[in-house]
Amino acid sequence: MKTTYRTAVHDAIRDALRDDPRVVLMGEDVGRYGGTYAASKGLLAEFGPERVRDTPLSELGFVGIGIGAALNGLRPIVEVMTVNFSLLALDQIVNTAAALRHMSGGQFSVPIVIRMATGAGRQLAAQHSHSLEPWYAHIPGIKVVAPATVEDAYGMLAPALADPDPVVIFEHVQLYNTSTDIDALTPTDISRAAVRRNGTDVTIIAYGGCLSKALDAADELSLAGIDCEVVDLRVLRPLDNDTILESVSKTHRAVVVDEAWRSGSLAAEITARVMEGAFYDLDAPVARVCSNEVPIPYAKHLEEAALPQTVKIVAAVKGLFGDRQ
Amino acid sequence: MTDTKLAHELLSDMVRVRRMEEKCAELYSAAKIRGFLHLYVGEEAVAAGSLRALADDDAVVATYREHAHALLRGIPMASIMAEMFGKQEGCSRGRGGSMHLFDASRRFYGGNAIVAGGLPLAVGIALADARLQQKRVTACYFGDGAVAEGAFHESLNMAALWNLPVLFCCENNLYAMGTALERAQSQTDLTVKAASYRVPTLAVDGMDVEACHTAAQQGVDHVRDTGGPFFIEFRTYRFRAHSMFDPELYRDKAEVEQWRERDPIRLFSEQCRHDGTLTDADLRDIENSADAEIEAAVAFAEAGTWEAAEDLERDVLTPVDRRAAVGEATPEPAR
Amino acid sequence: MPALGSDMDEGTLDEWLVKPGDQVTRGQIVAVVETTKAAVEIECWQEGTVSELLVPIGETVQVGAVLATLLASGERAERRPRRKPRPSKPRAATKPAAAPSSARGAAVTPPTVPQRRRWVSPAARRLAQSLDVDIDALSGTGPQGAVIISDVEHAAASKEPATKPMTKPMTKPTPADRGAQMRKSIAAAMSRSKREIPHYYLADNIVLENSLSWLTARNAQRSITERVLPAVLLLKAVGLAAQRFGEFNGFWREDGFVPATGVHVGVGISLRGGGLVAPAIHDVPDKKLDELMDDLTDLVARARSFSLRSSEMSDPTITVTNLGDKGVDAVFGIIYPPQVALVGFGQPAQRVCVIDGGIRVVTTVQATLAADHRASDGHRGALFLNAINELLQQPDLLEK
Amino acid sequence: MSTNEDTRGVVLSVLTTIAPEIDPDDIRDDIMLRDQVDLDSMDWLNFLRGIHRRLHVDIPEADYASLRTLADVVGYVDENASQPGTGGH
Repeated sequence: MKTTYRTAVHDAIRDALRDDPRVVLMGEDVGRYGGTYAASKGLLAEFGPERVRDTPLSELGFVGIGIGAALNGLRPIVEVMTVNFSLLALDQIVNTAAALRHMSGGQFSVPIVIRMATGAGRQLAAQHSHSLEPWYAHIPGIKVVAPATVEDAYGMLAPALADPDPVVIFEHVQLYNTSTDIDALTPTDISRAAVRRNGTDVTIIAYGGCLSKALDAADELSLAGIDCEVVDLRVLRPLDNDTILESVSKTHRAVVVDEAWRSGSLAAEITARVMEGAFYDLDAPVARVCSNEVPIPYAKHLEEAALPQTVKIVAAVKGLFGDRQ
Repeated sequence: MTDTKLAHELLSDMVRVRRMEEKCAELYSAAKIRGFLHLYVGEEAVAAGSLRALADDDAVVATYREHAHALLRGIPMASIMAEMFGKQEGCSRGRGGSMHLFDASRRFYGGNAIVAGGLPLAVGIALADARLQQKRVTACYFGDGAVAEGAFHESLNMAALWNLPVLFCCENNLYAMGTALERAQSQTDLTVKAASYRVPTLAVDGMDVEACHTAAQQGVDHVRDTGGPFFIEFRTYRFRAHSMFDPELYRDKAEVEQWRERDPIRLFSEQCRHDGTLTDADLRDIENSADAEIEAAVAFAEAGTWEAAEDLERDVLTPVDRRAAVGEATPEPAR
Repeated sequence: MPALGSDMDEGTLDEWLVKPGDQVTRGQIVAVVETTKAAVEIECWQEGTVSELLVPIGETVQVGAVLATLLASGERAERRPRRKPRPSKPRAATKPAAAPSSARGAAVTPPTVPQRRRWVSPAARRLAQSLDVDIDALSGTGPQGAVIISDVEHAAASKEPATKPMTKPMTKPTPADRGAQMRKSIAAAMSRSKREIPHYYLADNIVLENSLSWLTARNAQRSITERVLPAVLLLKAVGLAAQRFGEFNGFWREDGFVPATGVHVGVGISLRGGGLVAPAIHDVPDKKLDELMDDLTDLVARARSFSLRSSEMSDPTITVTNLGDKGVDAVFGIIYPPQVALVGFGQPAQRVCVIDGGIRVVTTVQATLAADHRASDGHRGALFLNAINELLQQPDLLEK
Repeated sequence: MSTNEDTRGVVLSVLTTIAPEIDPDDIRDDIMLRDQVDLDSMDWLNFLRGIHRRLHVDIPEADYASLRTLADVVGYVDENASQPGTGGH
């Protein structure tokens, strides 16, 4: 049966609300409107306004309220419409949710789940096209995940809710309409990266919206005789070092794909870790494919030029093989 | 004032806070306490009067000027002092310091050092109480500076919109650090701001401990009866600098002296003497007992131990063996 | 000097508001101190009489320095040598200026433009070291001419660097080319081994009855694709024993023996048309028999189609050679440097043995150990062989 | 149904993938295979696995010893084949 990413997100929330009365969904237009990305359509009717709460446009306020509610026995799923609006709530996420456990000497855990859409590709211009996942991945005290597949879109919510610490889930806007043939959706995990394609010559590391581009690049490169392994990070914090280093140690080459801007990106962090942990296994410098360092422009051809694309990944990989190409 | 016992307790609470704060200033000068240190001297009547109105299972969210609230909520002074020394016997294991005193067992959700950062938190705690059908009050303390933050607006709006049981306690000491209220607010009557969200309000003399107590009791009763929010503006003054490193260039010494005339401890002890509920011997007993408590607390903090640096990264995420305990004791909400 | 904030390290005394002999009370302002932020009034925390002012006006002292002494009531001043508080460290302005560059510069000859450091990938550099390949003699085929793993592998196979630059295009070498290259590389490695490594040899007869009957029963329940060869049992036994006897599992480097962290057993595989490779099966002690069988099958197939991975060539920490199929009774091998041990197995066959005082015909195999005497001694070698023997008597232990 | 000749062809083709250096025409039906071709135990196993894969005959380990010549193998396969032959490949 074909299942879309959007349906998987929706069903995960619905099942969470069904399975645990402590779960509440809150956010802007999650109720009557059905969610900006229609991920909560019909849930207000099914669970009522106490559990599916439309909030005012007060990101700082309702994220803080979610944190307080989590401290006091609820398991809130807080939807912040998009990552750019989450900047208004960054104080509560960084200064409260992430720090509370530590600064209270371990007395308070904050079991909140914060979901938001991220990424570019829909001509939404500079204020609605960010990939700020690396900022969140920088913060100790929270976990950050990025489901890139329909399976994970469903499967990551349950373990995130079961986790006693804050979990931030990034859903790439380009993924909501993607679909896969799936019989049954089940919980996955939020601890490990996944090897999405096995290969021997080079490791392509990607996450979220860039995974499919990486897999496309791998297909194309196989025609050129380059056998790519593709690692889906899945969990952006804490990073799964073992899977990354194991793969790079095997293939001796790595290309990191990240829709965030290059400077200070997750790609930068992963590159550093590969250097620290697999330097003597490298047969070529680590390459990166990131967004150009420009606010994302509106015009379609310029937006495409700014973002990581399959063709750029292919070129980056080929660049790691000298005379062989 | 006829209730001698209550009078003695209110006075004792204020004296304990005053003497503890003065000791903290001394210990800071001696470099035993480091970091930022914000003292409550002058504002004692607010915490002493208002916290007494709360029940044991109510919740408290406080600011970075929260030593008084922690102490009067029942956290042992020794544990507070050890925290300020950075010792692992402290109420936050030495990870928090002066600005981050916490006690889960007393539902004391801590000193929050982001101005207005505690307001959404308090509304969320109240939301959970409402949803879990607990008739509990969450008292949220903040200063006049917090009123300028967006979080104030968002939190009062949502608390009123969703009718949540929060007692908003604004400790208006007239200065946001060094910025006077009239230099920061177009409307200096803060109850008018709160009322605009259709939250019932009260303004009270924050130097009068009995008035603070009465107002808080009224507010708590309202919150418990209606399940909705209430706002109290305590008009008070801090006698000491904002923090230890503040040359106080922004206010006149004469102004400080004028307010010192209305020292809440002096006002109340004079009144009690006048009423005949307090003798010199009573006052001496109260002071001696506070001094003894402080001496013991300092000795405890001095004798405390430093956490091993190898444990540096503990308490960032919940350890696996304690995960099951998170939220375990909470009652089932109605479906 | 009191600490007045977390960013205050020192203060300058601006003004004394008391003098010796004055009575002071708790909370009294006694001095004004200039900090980086502003002038701050200093409170006194004790009662008493001012005895001595130790810091003169205008002096800057560190936080914690004593500013003045007080006498408690009844205490008498004690004449003691006046200790000046240490003044604050001089500011940067008083640092000596940098020496003029001409002073030293004149003696130094201008550096010649250095040649760009040769680009060698980290993995290639490590591989070259372990294969004893001279990197400087290689031409690189990686990005921007960097020397990469495959360059080192080619060089190790041909072992004739420098004189002839590698002119061959990227066409597939013929079997004859390969054979010639391999012969040379075996010649180089084995000559080096016999030249440098003081070998000692031990042999042990191992009764295989338990192992073989156990394996026969195990295989009988499985289809042909799941059956395991006896060679796999031997491999696992060597791996487990090597894990216990670390001095046979590792490398002899310039500085002495370096034990390996994992046990990666090199398996001697003879190639059709001559030649020999000994690529690694990784982490042998951790693998189940079925996994080892799969690995061995895969490795042999790839060895014979010349598609081994570089890590498989460079990773072995000990080698096993099995010549039993060729009908020989025993093999006394040559260690593959920089490894320090090689275990050989001859043909398993029915032989007459004395067991428990009686004569019996049983299947035995002769296991031999060639070991580097620099890294281990015969006594330990004997124990190592015994351990292999014991493991083969309890095949259950090999299953995991 | 497969014929004897088909089976022989398939067996020989399996053998040549294992030992590419041999000329199938040189293999004699009645002489020990291991004397004609350099086969170690891994090669032998791969040979039998190839037969299993191509001709769907599972050969128990106990029967290995009876398979010494090409004729033995072809005969064994024809006797035990359970699936339609793959002649015509």
